[in-house]
Amino acid sequence: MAGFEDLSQAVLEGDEARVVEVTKSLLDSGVDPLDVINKGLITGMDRVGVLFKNNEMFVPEVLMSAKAMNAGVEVVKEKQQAFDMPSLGKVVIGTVRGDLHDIGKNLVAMMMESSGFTVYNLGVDIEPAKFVEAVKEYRPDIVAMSALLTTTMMNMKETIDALKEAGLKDKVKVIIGGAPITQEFADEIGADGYAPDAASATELCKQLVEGREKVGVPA
Amino acid sequence: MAGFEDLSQAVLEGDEARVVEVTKSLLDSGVDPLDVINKGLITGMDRVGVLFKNNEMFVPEVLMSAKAMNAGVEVVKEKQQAFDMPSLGKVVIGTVRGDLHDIGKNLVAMMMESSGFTVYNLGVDIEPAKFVEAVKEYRPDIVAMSALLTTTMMNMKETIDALKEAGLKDKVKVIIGGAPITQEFADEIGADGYAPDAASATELCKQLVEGREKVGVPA
Amino acid sequence: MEYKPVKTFDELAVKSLDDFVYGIAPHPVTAKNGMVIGGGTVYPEINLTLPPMNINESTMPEVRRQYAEMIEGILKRAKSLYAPGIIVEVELLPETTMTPQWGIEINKILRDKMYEYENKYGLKSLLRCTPNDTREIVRPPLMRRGELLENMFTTFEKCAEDGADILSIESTGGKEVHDEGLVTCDIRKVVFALGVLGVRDMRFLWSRIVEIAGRTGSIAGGDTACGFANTALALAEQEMIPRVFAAVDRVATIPRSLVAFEMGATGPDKDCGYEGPYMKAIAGVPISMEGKTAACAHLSAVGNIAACVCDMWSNESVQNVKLLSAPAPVVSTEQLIYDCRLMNEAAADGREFALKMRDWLADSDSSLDPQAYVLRPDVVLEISGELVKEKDPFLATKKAAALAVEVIKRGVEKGELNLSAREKKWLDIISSQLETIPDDEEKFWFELQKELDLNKWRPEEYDLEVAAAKAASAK
Amino acid sequence: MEYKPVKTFDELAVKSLDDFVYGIAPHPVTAKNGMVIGGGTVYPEINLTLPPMNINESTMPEVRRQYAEMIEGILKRAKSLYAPGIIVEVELLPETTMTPQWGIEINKILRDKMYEYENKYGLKSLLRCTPNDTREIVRPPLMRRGELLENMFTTFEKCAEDGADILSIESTGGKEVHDEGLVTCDIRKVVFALGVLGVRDMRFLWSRIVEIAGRTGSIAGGDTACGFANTALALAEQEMIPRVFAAVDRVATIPRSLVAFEMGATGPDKDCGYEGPYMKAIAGVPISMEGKTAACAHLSAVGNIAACVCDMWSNESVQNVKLLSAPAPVVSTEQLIYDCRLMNEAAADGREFALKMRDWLADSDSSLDPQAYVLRPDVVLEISGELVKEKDPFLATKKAAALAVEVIKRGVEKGELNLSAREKKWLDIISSQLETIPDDEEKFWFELQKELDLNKWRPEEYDLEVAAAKAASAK
Ligand SMILES: [Zn+2]
Ligand SMILES: [Zn+2]
Ligand SMILES: [Zn+2]
Repeated sequence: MAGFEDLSQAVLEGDEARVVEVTKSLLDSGVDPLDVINKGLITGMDRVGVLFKNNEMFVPEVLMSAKAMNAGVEVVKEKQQAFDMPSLGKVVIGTVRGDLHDIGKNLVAMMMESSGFTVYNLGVDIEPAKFVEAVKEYRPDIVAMSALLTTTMMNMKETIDALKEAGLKDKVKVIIGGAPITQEFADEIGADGYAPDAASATELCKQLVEGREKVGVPA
Repeated sequence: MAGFEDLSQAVLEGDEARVVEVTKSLLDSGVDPLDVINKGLITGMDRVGVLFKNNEMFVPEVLMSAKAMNAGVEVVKEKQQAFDMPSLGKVVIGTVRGDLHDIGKNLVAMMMESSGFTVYNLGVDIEPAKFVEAVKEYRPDIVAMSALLTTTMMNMKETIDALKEAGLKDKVKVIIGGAPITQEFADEIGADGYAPDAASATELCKQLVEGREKVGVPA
Repeated sequence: MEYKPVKTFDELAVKSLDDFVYGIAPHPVTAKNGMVIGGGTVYPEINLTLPPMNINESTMPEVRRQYAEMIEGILKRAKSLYAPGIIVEVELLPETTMTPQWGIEINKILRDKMYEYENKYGLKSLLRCTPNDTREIVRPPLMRRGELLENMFTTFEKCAEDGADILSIESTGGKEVHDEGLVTCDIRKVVFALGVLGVRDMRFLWSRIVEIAGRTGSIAGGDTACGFANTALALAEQEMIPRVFAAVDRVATIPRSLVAFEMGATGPDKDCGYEGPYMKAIAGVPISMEGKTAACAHLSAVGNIAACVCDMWSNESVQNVKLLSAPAPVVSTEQLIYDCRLMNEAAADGREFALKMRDWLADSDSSLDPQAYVLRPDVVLEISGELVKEKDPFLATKKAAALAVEVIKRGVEKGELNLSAREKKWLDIISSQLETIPDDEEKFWFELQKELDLNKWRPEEYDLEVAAAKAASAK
Repeated sequence: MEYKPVKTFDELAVKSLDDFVYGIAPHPVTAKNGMVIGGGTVYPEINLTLPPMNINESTMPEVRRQYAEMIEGILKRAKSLYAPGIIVEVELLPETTMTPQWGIEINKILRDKMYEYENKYGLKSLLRCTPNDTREIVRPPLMRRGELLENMFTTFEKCAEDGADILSIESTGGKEVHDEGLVTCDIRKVVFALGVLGVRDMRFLWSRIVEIAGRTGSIAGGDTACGFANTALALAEQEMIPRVFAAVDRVATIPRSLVAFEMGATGPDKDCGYEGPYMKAIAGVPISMEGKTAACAHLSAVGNIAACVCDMWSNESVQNVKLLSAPAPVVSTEQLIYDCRLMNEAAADGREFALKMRDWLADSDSSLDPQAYVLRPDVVLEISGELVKEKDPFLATKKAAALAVEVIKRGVEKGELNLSAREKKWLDIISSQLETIPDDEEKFWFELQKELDLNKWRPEEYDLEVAAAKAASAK
């Protein structure tokens, strides 16, 4: 009989049909749905995460794996109505005011979603006030901002200042990225983190949510 | 008879013997020594300054012109004991703490001297306190600092801060230079000016002393 | 309204591999000051831009100072190194295009200093002015109307009147769809974005730019697929998407970028289009290219091969930041001048040696990356020869992608190109995706519109109707 | 104490112009990991340094992070571009030499990551460690004793023990006098600084470095006249001093820089010595050179010709600042790799083509600047051939300067070199200055000491006595 290893391998290969098939067969043979999720589907996505980080998988392949995993989760949900897929945390993401470049930001959003985060993608050209609003509404763990232009990167600081003014800066972690951004710049404007690429951004989010104080986090 | 034009040309050509000869002949024929200086010798050096600024004279050529001019001044002084060569102003110059590169700084000092400034060359690796001391002692119009290393340029700010603390920053103009220095950096650390090369440094000093308030300048 | 091409290319302008070489274009372009591009000499094209800073009314004095400093440094260095001539490109930023007055001022600061160096020292130079395609700043963008568009055209016009020698743009029609296609590596969306949207938008845009150039006496340069295939190149360099996908994407941009010349542009084509060699092969226009000496702006796998048939050699873009020696634009100027010296020196030894140099430039890269492989001069002529047989740009785009896959596969088989197993796999995926694209453009649009996010772009701005889609989804 | 040369060079190592080419040295050097320098392949040598920052105990974590980031970026890019191998040079700063612990840490961060890339991905690499000549930090400097010297040697030794493959330095013995000579364009002081002070200091220094290299199994590379002739080059580029003076100064550095090899160093010589081709011609050692791709560190008139007989090709030095594409060290890595690919590709076509490439590199620069002219391969062999006849390094230095003037004059007459009138004038000035230099070293020292500022340097550190001078001035 196909086991967890098969399931995780099918996720890794982005083989949706096989994921559905193996998930069903595991559930039918009485395996605990939580084990199917954790030992099969999520284990598969974790392997994907490692390979992506090491430049051994392409983005479209990761997306196929995520799609396959989600298909598996749907099968579990069908069997067990009350089941909710665990989320690693909530992320609000957008490009800053004046910046229309969303391909990198969308990549990051996709990779975070694939890794198990709940992502609120605000889009492009987001005013500081809009970020503040989104934080109030979604109560995320992380606010992620991107800028591709050296002329718009300066607006990151404004957004952080707006969060401070609204008394929200301590309640979220702010991370930034984009071609012109450096760690120094992140430090300078008071961001909590910087990631040079999509794989590291996901990694960074994982570290930040692991490190968050459980007390005081809006839930 | 040789006139002011000949004298200024001899200075330009760095022809010391001819400068001495023409100066003597002018004085002998009863020309006002101040005219010999201003219309002959200094006019010559002014032409040198323009050519140097336009990259049409080399440093050793400028130095030869300065030497020729000085020989002329000596002749005037011999004739007229009480005479003092007018100075454009006083400059204290040195490389900042930790910086041993004096060739650029020496070039600037030489060019300034050639242009008529009185220069106090403190040398290399000068502590902020030493700059402060020199300002107290020589009461210069300008303090010029140089740094060749990006690791030592930071010490320029310390020197400026030391001048501030001693209450001397408003009494002098501080200018900086050296390979890694930019106008932005000068603005950032509160310097009064920045020059990218030896010719501009001299130019800058001239502007600064012309622009200085006559009142309040230590004399 | 219809925007009809004024030219069609039924056969190759470059007749043989031995005529396909750097410095020489079938149809050289002569500028007002007598400089000839594509007439035997490769010239440096230096691009300059601002360091990180805000641009607004209060910072404009600093903006002016920055450009004045950069152009002085560049020209001084070009003079010191006895450059036979130089092209300066200013890519205006969104802010300096949206407020035409600012772009016009910058253009003038540069051009005036260039005139001064030409008059004083005999240093010949040309200014290429590239306004930003600011239409994409509102989403979904208005492509054929509105204030942004009118300000962009004003910037073109006034800069041209003030002496900008060459007009160019990196237009963005279809970019929203192409972005989606790239991230998911969906060649169907890519073909639609380039062969339908890009082509339609460029016909509109270039009818107007060519008209402005004609009226002002400036040269209509060209329009690169920078926002498209260079995004793919950057993603491939970051190992986000397969290199073969980026290579196929590059070849698929050919019919789109060719539209500028069909509408009457004459070249020199702009630097950041690595599809440039195809433009030269098909339309005979001189081209600017960029490679290793543009590493300051982006890393690539085509550092040498990009030069092998160029007529100008560029640094793509560099900010006015200080390096150990000098500001970065001065550094780029020096590097480009030496690169050009070497190519011109080899060519001065005779055509056979220019061809040798060309082949070394090509062969040193072409086996290592499919994006380099599709720039091999022989591959360029082969694919170009097939593409001129196809009149319809949508079908040509589909064909271009298919030819790219085919040529890359053959290269691997012949041992001329090394590809990892995970790259090879994608050649088959792309092939089978391509097979699903119908030959009828309307039918393709009907199929695809259901999959596209119409919040990001407006079909009507490309003369496309959505009614069918709505009807379909209402079924 | 006497520091005796272990080798002398009585004839040229390079026997003919056709054997004088990039990538191939008469005496190749093989490193521990099997990489061969001068054995047929030109390798990139990438130098990296910190951005503007203070270095002290509290910033050391950031210093470590910077080096770790730089080396990772460099190696990753070299791997992506399939570099056949790469040399990394770390020029330690004064702070990281004076506190050996810091330099040692940095050296280890780099070397460990390089081992990792070699083991994991097969990317071969060598580390060149160049401690700073910190002796000049106190003025007048102690050259042969004191804590600064001992710490410098400790840095050499421990870095070598930790795996630094190649040891180099840019030693400064005689620099104070040379600086004076440059600013006033006094060739007498220049010849004394190089031919007497520089030679004596390098004999002392290199006896010790060669010993350390032998004991630790690392390679004694070489010692450039960077503080000397590159200062001249920079002043000439700024038009502060005549280019002909800088060219003569360069040739005059040959006997000084040769001392490293006379003392037992084997090369590869360090990048920033443009006298490198002379080292290769005379001593047969492989050389690293830098030109256009080092424009980030200094501008020069020898951007192409510098490459024509190189065995490694370098960027000189670049700070870890972010450019539009990537950090500057990554950008340099990419540019160097492409430059090397092109040279190696031409050479792969046959020696005749390597020679063609060499000549284009040379000819593209040599007529435009005397500093380029004296790097022409034929000129290098001609002057070198004369210099090996002269055993005494002081006399050889004087002779080198005279030969440079002669060759430049002849080049102008033959129409091979363009010189402005104001430059030509200086050839005669230098000539007549040279004629005043006596052939007796002691006599020269006696004459000159009155003109020298002895507050800046200590004659006894060069085994020179001042007593004579004092006696003389007391007369
Ligand atoms: Zn572009
Ligand atoms: Zn050096
Ligand atoms: Zn160096």
